Amino acid sequence: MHRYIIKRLLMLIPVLLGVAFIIFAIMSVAEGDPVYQVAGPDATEEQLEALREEMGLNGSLIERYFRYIGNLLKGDLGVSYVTKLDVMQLYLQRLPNTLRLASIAMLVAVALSVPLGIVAAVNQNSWKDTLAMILALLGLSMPNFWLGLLLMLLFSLKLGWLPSGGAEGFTSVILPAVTVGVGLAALLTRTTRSSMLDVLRQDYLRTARAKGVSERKVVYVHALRNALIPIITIFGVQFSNVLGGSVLAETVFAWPGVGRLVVDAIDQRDIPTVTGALIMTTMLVTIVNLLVDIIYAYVDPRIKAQYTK
Amino acid sequence: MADNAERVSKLYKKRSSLGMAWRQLRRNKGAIIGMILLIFIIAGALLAPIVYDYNTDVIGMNVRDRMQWPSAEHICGTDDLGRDIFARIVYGARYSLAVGLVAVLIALVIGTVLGAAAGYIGGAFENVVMRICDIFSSIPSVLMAIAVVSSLGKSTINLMIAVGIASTAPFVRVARAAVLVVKDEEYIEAARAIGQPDWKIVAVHIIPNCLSQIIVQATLRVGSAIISAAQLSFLGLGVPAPAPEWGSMLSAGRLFIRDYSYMTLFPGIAIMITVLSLNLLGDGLRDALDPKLKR
Amino acid sequence: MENKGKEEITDREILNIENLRVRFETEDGIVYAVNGVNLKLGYRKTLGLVGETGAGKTTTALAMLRLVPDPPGVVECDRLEIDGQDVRGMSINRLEDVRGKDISMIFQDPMTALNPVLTVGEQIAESIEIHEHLHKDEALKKAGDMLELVGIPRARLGEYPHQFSGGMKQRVVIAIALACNPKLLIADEPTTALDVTIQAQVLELMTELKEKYNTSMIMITHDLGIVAEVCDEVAVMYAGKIVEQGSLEEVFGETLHPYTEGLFNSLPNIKNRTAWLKPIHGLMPDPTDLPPGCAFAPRCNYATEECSASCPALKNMGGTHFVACSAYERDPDFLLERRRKNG
Amino acid sequence: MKKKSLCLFVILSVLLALVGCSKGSSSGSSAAAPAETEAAAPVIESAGTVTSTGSVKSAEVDETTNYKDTVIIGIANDVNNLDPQGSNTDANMMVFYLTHERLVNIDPDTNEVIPALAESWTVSEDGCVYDFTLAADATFTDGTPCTAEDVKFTYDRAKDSSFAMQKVADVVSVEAVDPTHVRITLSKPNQDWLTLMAHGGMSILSKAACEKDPVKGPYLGSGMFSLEEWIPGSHCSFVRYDGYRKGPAPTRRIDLKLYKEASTRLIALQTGEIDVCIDPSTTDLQRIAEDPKLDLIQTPNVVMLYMPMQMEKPGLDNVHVRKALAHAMDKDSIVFAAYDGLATIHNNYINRGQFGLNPDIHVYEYDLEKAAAELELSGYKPGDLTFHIMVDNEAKKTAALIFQNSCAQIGINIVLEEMETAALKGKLNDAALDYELALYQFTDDLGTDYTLRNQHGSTMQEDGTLKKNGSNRCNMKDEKFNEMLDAALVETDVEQRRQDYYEIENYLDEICPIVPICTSYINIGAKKGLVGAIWKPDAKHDFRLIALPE
Repeated sequence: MHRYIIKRLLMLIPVLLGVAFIIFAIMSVAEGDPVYQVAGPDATEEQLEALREEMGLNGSLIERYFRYIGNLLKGDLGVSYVTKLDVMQLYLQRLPNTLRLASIAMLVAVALSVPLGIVAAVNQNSWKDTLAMILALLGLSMPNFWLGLLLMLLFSLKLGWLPSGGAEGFTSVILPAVTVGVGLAALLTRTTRSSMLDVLRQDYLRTARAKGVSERKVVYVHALRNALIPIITIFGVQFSNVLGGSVLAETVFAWPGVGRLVVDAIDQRDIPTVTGALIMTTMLVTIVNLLVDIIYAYVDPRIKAQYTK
Repeated sequence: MADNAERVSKLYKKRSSLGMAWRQLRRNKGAIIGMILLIFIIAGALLAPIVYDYNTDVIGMNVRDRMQWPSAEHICGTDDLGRDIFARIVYGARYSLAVGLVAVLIALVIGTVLGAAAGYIGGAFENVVMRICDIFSSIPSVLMAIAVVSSLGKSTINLMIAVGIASTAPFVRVARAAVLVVKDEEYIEAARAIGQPDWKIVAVHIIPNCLSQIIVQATLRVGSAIISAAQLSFLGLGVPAPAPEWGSMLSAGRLFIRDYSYMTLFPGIAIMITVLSLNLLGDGLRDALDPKLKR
Repeated sequence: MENKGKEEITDREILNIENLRVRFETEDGIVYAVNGVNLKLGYRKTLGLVGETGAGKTTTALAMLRLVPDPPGVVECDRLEIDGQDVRGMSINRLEDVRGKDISMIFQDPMTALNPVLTVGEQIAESIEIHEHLHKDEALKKAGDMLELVGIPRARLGEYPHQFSGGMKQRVVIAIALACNPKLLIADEPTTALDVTIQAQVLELMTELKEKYNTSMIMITHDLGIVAEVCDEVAVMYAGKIVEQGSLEEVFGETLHPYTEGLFNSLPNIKNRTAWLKPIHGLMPDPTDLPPGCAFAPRCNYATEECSASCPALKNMGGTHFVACSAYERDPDFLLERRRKNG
Repeated sequence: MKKKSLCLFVILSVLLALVGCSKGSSSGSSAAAPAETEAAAPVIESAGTVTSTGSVKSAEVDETTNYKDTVIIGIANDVNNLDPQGSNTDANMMVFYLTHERLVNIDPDTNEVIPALAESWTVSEDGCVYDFTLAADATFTDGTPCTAEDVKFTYDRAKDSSFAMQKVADVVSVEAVDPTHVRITLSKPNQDWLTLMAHGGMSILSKAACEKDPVKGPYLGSGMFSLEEWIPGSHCSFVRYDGYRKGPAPTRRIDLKLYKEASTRLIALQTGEIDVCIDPSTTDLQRIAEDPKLDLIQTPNVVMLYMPMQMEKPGLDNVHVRKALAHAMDKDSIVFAAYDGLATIHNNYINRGQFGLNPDIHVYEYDLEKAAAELELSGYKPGDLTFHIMVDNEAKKTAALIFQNSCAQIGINIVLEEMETAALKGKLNDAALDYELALYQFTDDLGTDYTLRNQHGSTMQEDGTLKKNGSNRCNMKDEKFNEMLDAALVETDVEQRRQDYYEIENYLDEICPIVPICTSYINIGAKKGLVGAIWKPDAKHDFRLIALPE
């Protein structure tokens, strides 16, 4: 098991380097010379040249990339063109908010989807199943920022129950978390249902029933534990979507998270911030996926055994 | 005797794959609803230029008629520049569908070719392609698309490219997996034995065999591509104004959501219905074409 | 008073089923899986339920435990008693007490019958925990005993099913089924999925344990050899009906039904190794579309037009021997080819 | 299956019913809409005193009232740089008023230069040497004294700052005579120079702090507040400096919180999350006026919206094309749709309230026939020309859409490019001058000469070519214009100088380098009872004395 984890960690390194390179390369072809955003209206040619040097804009793409990675390893993501602040610091300021939003959104999604998926699967083809599936389909088809707007319209503008923006107090997280959570819940409901249906067909549940295990325990202990395996996988994959989806929710609800940082930085053409935040976020996603794989191995003894050998 | 044989053959026919797929699809009410809705939407998109004049009805403004609530004259109301929202939504279908389709087409072509090649060639090439695929899929697709658009600049084409690139990885996976399954079948061996070139084997024998999975994947992806495009437009990174793209209409309506909620309501419903119909159809296709995934 | 009288009557039977009918209502039509089965089984007896795949044997067994999935399954019967208890109207809670304690079942495929994410110890102990209301540790200890009983070292209690071979898994399944010393054990083709060498071992183990615990058993199989070896009574099923029923000697020695004969003919003849096998031609009828008359008629060598017209009922042919074949109604002296040859 | 379709039907009907409901329920407000349009005519609320310069002063702080510890201000644009010499956005300027001081200030009542860090000053006969006497007890908010050395350091640093250098271009030397005396020598007399020195970009920095930390050192000033916490994109908070030499501010803590969406910002005000909402959406003004707990503060601003035309771009180098575009600018509709009627059409080339504003300026009225005629004169055919126009906010986008629509009718194709303010600024500042049109604004009221010179002037280089000045977005290089400006600058007769500027404006009007569009209103929503704030027409509000009774 340890070897498995170590192997996965080693495999992570080229992926992280690749992720950094792709984002770095994409951001490097951005039009316009960023030096003009930093320089004031009256900058002279010499000042511009000096600034270019200072901003690390000289040299070829590969050169700049390796310089960037070198700095990254030291925890230095460069300095924002706009605020002149350390990008790592900006990122870390926002990260807790994003993690808070993402984790609560995940909780919302799980709380909505797993019971719904189970109910749908256990009552396959009944009205409960149909209703759950229609809800899931609607959730899947609804752009989450639109849902966010509707929720905001209803719960904060019309009813005034919840704040429409900001990140203060617990209530402020509810609407963005529901917004992000619903789309994910839709997907997870479908996964839970099909995974449960798959498991509910299995002979070992009949074995369990035949030995007198109560139906409740059959579903929630015997079936669910097996059904969880694909759900966990989707969960890991979806974490990246939650972070992506939270960009929209953060925009709608003025939630000061990483997504908002990226979007604002793009608007301000603050390339170091965009690059740094994207690279850090992607690395985070990659690491979370690794963690999910490891958890996966723990939940499913078959996989664990495979790697222990 | 004869009876029994007939019955057996009837049973067998029931299970023949294409016929069954169509039967399945036809019986799936959801898929039919999706298909009908989709036909309506596509027809609307195609007919829009006949019914509406782009310059006067869609982008032409009548500032004095701004912000009118839905009425008989403007069934979805007018926006902040006095443009009829219904005309813009109908016309907007052209953008959303075009962006969705082209983006998926980009992803499909690149993804299928790369995936099929990876699966067929194998070895180091496969490894490199799959690792790159891993890298791409670990970048959240919204962020990826944002990065691409913000780097290339805002335009309809760039939006398609961005959404396309961000949804390529799944196609690579599907194509590769399908090829791996088919690759070692005997008829491929046979084709190889009679000296058919590799590209021809892939194009003639392998790709058609994984087509059903790719079609399913593509149908489902068009929906999410439309949402991605709308998201980018919402963030101001999509189709430039004054084009009536649904996402940018939503974004514009957001400023007035408090008093003029219809401005955000209708474009949102348009996106939802379109994506819903694609999902319904995609689900139906998946159930019909891909028995493995059948619930 | 009445209850007491009833108990006395049913005391002799561990199982009593009358007119069991099971159908599955699917989108493709209604599948008539079991169509009026009557079964009685005495204590410590073993019944062989024989028939080809799809005859409704497993469904019949599942119906006894009320494990037929609903929907789409619909189960109807006039009587369903296990050890004198009416299972038909039992509450779910009561039913869960009966399952695993009074009646338990060994399933066909040991590969899929065990939960892959629970240790075998947990799976055996679960049954003990439920029925004997023991603490988890004690249950686990007893599970170890059971494991040893089926010939697996106790140390493997904490292992997962994938760490066991097929035969070992079947032993685990048997251990689960016997953990609470049930009065009736249903074994659904317990050896079909196993290697031939293992088959004998497992079979031996089962008969041994059955003797030890005084368990009644229903052995579902299509292997007449197994029936001959372990059963006291035999019921032959075809298309959801029992077509012939009787003691082992009656059915094997004085075969009455053409289908039973067909089954025997499908076996290789040990005495005459050069003889051709005589398999039953054709397929079992589509259970969604059963013929109105005798379901076996389209495949039957003796069939006349009458056979396709009306459905024969199970009739006593002397002793405990029953058969459902209209040939005997038309001609009381009708003899199957097999018996004509044997004399 | 039947059940499934039934379910779907039910859900869809519920959805439709919901839509129907929201339509129905809001028909009330639809009826109210015309009323709102009528009320759209600008009304200046009496929530403060309007000064002659257009600033609105809230009532003054009253000694006997208890004030809240913290005032939270919802701002629309992020504070993105706390170095006074590192940026020039309005949001940042508001911060520099809190944390820093300049040598001099502008009196919001009279628009005159008044003492600040410099308690007094003298000007030499030739108008070139300024002697400032600094307040002896001036300290930075970390307690260290603020001396002449710091002033010298600041002015020397400004010479290297691309944002501040234009303002100190005339400064030849800065000399710290003794800790409280600074002598600044200019290369030539400049009537507007002292006004320039009141600009937030000329805030006095601490030499010691800047040398210790070049990035964060400039955050330290000698103002009434010091920086507490700054999270870009979220908020920026300040705490009162109790050692301020003229006594501490009435409020202990001021928090500037960013709410990008105007509607969200107003909701935050209504729910009490914030105390002041800067720049609410114009559609929401009625709502503020009707809210008994809120005050609406309105004053015409000097944020002049205009469209620069990059005069070296093909097509735009033709004066008839520029005039055609000017005639195609439907200012009425822009005021109506982009500003909900809350704006004043502007036809001059200098700002409202500036000296020398020509009241009889020729107007390029909205007339598509005239526009088409001009286009014909230019030699271009309808359909020949495509221009890109850059915009950075919703109001400008709306204006650009209206402009685009009008231009389409005379056969000029306009392509919108939306971008964030910083990006737009970057494009405008880019030496490549790779843009055609933009909607931009200027808020200078630092003197007519500075405005005109910065907006349209150019400087002779050593090689004999003209280089456009910093804010010259139209890239106009006209020697005659520069000479007219130079003449006006040294003119001592006020009336003559005024006439000179009239002439200059007429001259500009003929060249038509920009299309002035409108000035709008400063709108502020605040909790009732708010005192001490000075709402300035240039949108760089002064919060130093802001306070809210408990």
